[in-house]
Amino acid sequence: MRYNSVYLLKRLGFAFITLYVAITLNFLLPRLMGGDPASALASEKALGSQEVVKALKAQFGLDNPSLLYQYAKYLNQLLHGNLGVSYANYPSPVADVMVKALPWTFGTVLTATLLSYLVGWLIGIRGAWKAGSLFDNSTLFTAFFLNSVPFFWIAIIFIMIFSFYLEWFPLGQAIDPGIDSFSALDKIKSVLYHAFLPVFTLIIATLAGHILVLRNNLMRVLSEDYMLLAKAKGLSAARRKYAYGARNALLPSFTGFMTSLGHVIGGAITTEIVFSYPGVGLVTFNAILNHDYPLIQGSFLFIAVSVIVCNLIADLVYPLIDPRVALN
Amino acid sequence: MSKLLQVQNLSIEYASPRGVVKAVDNVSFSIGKGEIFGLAGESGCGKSTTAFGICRLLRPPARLAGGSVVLDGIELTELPDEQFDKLRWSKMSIVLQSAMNNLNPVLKIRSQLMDAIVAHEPDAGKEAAKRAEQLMRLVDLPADRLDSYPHELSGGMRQRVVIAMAMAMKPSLVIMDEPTTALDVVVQNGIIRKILELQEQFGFSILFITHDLPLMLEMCDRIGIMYAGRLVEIASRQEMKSGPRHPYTQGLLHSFPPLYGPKRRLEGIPGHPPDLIRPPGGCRFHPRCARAMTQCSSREPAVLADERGQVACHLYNEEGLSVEQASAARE
Amino acid sequence: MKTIIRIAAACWSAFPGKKGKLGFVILVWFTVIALFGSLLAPYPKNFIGFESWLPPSFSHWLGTDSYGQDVLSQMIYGTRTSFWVGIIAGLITTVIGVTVGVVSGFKGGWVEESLMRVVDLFLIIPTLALMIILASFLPSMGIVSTILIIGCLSWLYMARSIRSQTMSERQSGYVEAARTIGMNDAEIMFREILPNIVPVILANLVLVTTQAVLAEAGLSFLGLGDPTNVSWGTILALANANNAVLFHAWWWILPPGLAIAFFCFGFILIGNGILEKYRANRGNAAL
Amino acid sequence: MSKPLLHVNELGKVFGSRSMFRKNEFRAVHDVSFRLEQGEVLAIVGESGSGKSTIARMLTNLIPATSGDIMYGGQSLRRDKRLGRKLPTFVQMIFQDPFAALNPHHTIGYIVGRPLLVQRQWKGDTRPKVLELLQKVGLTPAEDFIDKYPYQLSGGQKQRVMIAKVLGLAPKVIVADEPTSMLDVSIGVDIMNLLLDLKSQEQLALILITHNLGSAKYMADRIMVMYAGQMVEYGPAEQVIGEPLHPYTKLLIYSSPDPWRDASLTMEIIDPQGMEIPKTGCAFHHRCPHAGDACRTKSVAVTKLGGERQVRCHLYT
Repeated sequence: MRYNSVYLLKRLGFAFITLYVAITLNFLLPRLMGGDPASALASEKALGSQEVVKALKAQFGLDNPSLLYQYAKYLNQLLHGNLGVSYANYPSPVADVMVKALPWTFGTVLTATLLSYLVGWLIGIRGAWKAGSLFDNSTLFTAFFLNSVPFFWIAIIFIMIFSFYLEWFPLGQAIDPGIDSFSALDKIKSVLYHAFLPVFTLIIATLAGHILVLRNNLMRVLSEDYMLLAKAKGLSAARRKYAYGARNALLPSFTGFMTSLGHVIGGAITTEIVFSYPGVGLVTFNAILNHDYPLIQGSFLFIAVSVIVCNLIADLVYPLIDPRVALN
Repeated sequence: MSKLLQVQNLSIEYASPRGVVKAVDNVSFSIGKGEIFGLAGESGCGKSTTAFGICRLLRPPARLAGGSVVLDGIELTELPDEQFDKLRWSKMSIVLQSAMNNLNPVLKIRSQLMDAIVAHEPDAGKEAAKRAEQLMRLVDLPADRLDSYPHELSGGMRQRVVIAMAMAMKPSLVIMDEPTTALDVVVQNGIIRKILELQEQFGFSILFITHDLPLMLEMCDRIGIMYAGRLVEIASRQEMKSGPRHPYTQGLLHSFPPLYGPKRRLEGIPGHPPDLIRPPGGCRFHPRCARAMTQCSSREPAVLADERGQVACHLYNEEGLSVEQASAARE
Repeated sequence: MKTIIRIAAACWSAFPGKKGKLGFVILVWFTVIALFGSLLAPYPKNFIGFESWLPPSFSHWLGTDSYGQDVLSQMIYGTRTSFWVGIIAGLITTVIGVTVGVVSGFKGGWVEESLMRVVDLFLIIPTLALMIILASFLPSMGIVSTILIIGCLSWLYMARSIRSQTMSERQSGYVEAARTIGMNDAEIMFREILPNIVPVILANLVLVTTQAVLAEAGLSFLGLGDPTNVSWGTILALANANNAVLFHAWWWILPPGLAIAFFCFGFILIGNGILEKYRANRGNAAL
Repeated sequence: MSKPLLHVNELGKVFGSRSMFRKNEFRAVHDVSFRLEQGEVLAIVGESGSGKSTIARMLTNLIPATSGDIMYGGQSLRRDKRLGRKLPTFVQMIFQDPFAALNPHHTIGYIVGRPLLVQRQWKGDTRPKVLELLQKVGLTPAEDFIDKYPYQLSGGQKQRVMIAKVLGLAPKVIVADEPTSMLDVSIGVDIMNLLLDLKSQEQLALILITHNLGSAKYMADRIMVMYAGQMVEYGPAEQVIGEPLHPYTKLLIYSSPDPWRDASLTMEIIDPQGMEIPKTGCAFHHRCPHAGDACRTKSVAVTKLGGERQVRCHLYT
């Protein structure tokens, strides 16, 4: 499947522009909110002494009033991976804090999204194939219900049931305290054991959206002539359901997948707080509690960048599934 | 000519919010081996529903309400699904209207041609690919087009692929539902000539369904006219051209503006098709029929079958009209 | 009294179909609680005069929380916040989203095209992350600013879906017919196209209201909600912060979640009910 | 010499799509000229993609012309802005798909009445005028139809509603874009007869866009045959159908099914096999049995023969 160069350039360009806007937004927002963050912060932290305020100003590049200069300094720092210093876990720079937290979030969100997408399809396909059956109606009802409850409420309920009453899973955290002394295999087992419930929560919370999208798409596809022709050709139910039905229903739901990614990460933030899972979500939460502005900015940037990257990948994978896109 | 397909009192209904719709009501006809039988009628007359009823492709809420369909001696209505599936495409294939979505947009032409063969002969393997190429040549399409996707072909080419697909298992009956309606007239002419050529070569029978009566008069051996779910007349091509007997067929034939001959005012058929939920009593055409008589609105006309074909109209039974009166009725 | 009955009857018919009626009942249930909360609640707001962790009993139908507050009263007062956030944020979003969507969908041209590129851009960045940034930097965090934040971020999604629907309607025959009789653009947009995209607007309105309630709950959960006010989100946040799970306090955890679900479910029912009636009197015209 | 009702001069339309890299242009209509007087019917015939619908949309100013000019009673559509505003009272269009051309949201009364108010042809309640118009197009008793919604009407009835709406503005020219192609043939004939009767009663001029040669011959006084955006043959209906000059017209006539024709007449047909329309010389040369060198290289101008006959083919230059 050779790529159509125009499509490729358009998608890459779009991703860079989005990235640029996210960075600029990240820079402008604190400054637009009135007052300059450094002095507000210094007084708040009751650090009092002028050197600290001056240090903060320097760090924010506020010593020079012109916005442009600050912007240039900000971009320059960013290129060197310097996102400023986090107050809560002083003196470690924001970048390190984020790099430590990102794998946990990325791991759970990616596995959860892929699994939920897969399971959501299977249910959606089966539901649409036997439209109106008990299975179809019950999945629809639960999907509606799950779509209107917060992620973190599901998380709490799951902890209550699975961790507290049934004690199948730990109450939270990502690893056992003494993990360093474990063998490699035990380490992995411990990580998976802790990660299971958060991933399971994310799957259940996002499942509903995928079921609804795919079911509707497949219902539309089932009424097409080529489905009728496939049946007339005496093709097996499996081939008709997957090679003809699901493949065509997959396309529109794939674009839905891209926009839903941002929503999933939003949900993951709150879920991590409930599980006190040391991902980007928990870091952001603590940053907010401690008014740790650089860390808040840093986490926003990391979230935005990771979502943009995932979308770009999804954009590049899309032509592989839909022949009409790559070639026109 | 021995009979390939015999349809007796076929009835198809579907439930709608406003009541049960009798889309096909007691339709009977037969198609000989190697015969091209046309089924014509206007929208809502049940011609496509009849075809889908025969090859069990009715979509709910439509369902078969009665009648028998015998293909090559096998009673189709009683066959369980698995056995019916074996007949699909091997005994009877179908060509649908050449709308854009006749072919699966995400599969290459090659795999769509082959999957019909592989479904019936799983061990066909490499040989299936070779047969796919033969099929393309059969309809004068270059073999390299096998690797393109449906959206890369023109309407005419897509329709040729679908026709080739219908030939894949050398069926004895091919049902064509408005195969060329959406095509330009020049492309349609090419497709029709190709269908006739293939029919000549393989000798399969065709059930050809369209609303385009002139096209049908040019290519079909015998023609059945349907109105509001009923088969009102069957006649050979010559019979139909020289002078149909049923008033509706006469009206329909005179609704097509001719290309040749002097310009004269055409009289269509007044009124509009009846509501199939509460159809008019007796003969369903009587509200629009210029020569409706009293009994037309009360009793259904019996079917008069003779050497000239079939006609279901009161003009032709009780009074046993003499030849002159019949011809007078025809003008 | 008679007028109230007439209004009720009018509303009753305004919400068609079995689904519409059920959804309407749920909506009335929550409106009553939101409006007359203070009268209904057995105890005053944030009143912490009771023993903590009391399971549900006759005096405390939903028991008490770790601070000794009556959960039922908190839930009733909480309804007011979530209800108004949902309704007002939903309306703001709909008004902006529909106008932007219809105008850019109908007019086209590179100005609208670039506007929509910006909208696509913001849609990718997770709205919750955006809200966190806005909420954490906004000095005062009253219910009004919560509504504003949610409102000005959710209309993006709606504008895009309304725009795509408008663009498809623009190609249809009746728009061309309207042009040939000399109708001006404004009339074509709001008198000819708008009524035909009502189903999409409704579907989005339902979605946006649900998202608004969830977003408010999310923000409160993160401690960015209105500290002085109580909402279903704050109740859940406190329940989680005070490890209600360890104290078997299911009566503190379940109600807020179920309330949000029930509330959103009401809207989904209303949306579907109106959609079905809308299609029925159009002869199931393809949307 | 009084100004012709409608005069089209070297009309052209180029659809350009400037993608990032290459600027590809599609010439939909090129160098089309004709004249139309009151009471006359012109049929524009051609296959899909021949540009006939584009011409219809340019005549009603739905899309602007790229080149050439359209003049109604001497006033040029391009130069006189005043004409632009008043255009609906000069020319009106009947659309192909009656199911899409009526806004499903409004009642028939509103659909037929609204244009009267928009063009200030009526004051106050339009109901009486609408009833009269519905009566005129055969939707009798009009009271049964005026308060109905489009979905409650059949295809033929909807097409009559559209004709009633158009009549309300008393236009001088009606452009009918394939008015009967979506209808059953028996209903289509009534619509064609209605249009012909209205043409004589209301002193209108009618432009019929169709791919069906039979209806063109039935309704039109003159026929213009279009191929790949260009006029290839023009003349009185009986002559163009009876003694076609251009090979493409002959191919169209030969391909149109007609049971009463002489079946022995056959014609050599070259299958285009999906080939592109040639850019140089005559656009039909890759399918023309008589194609010579001139046809492949030199572009062809229109030659005027006697009796208003015109043809664009090297055989006649």
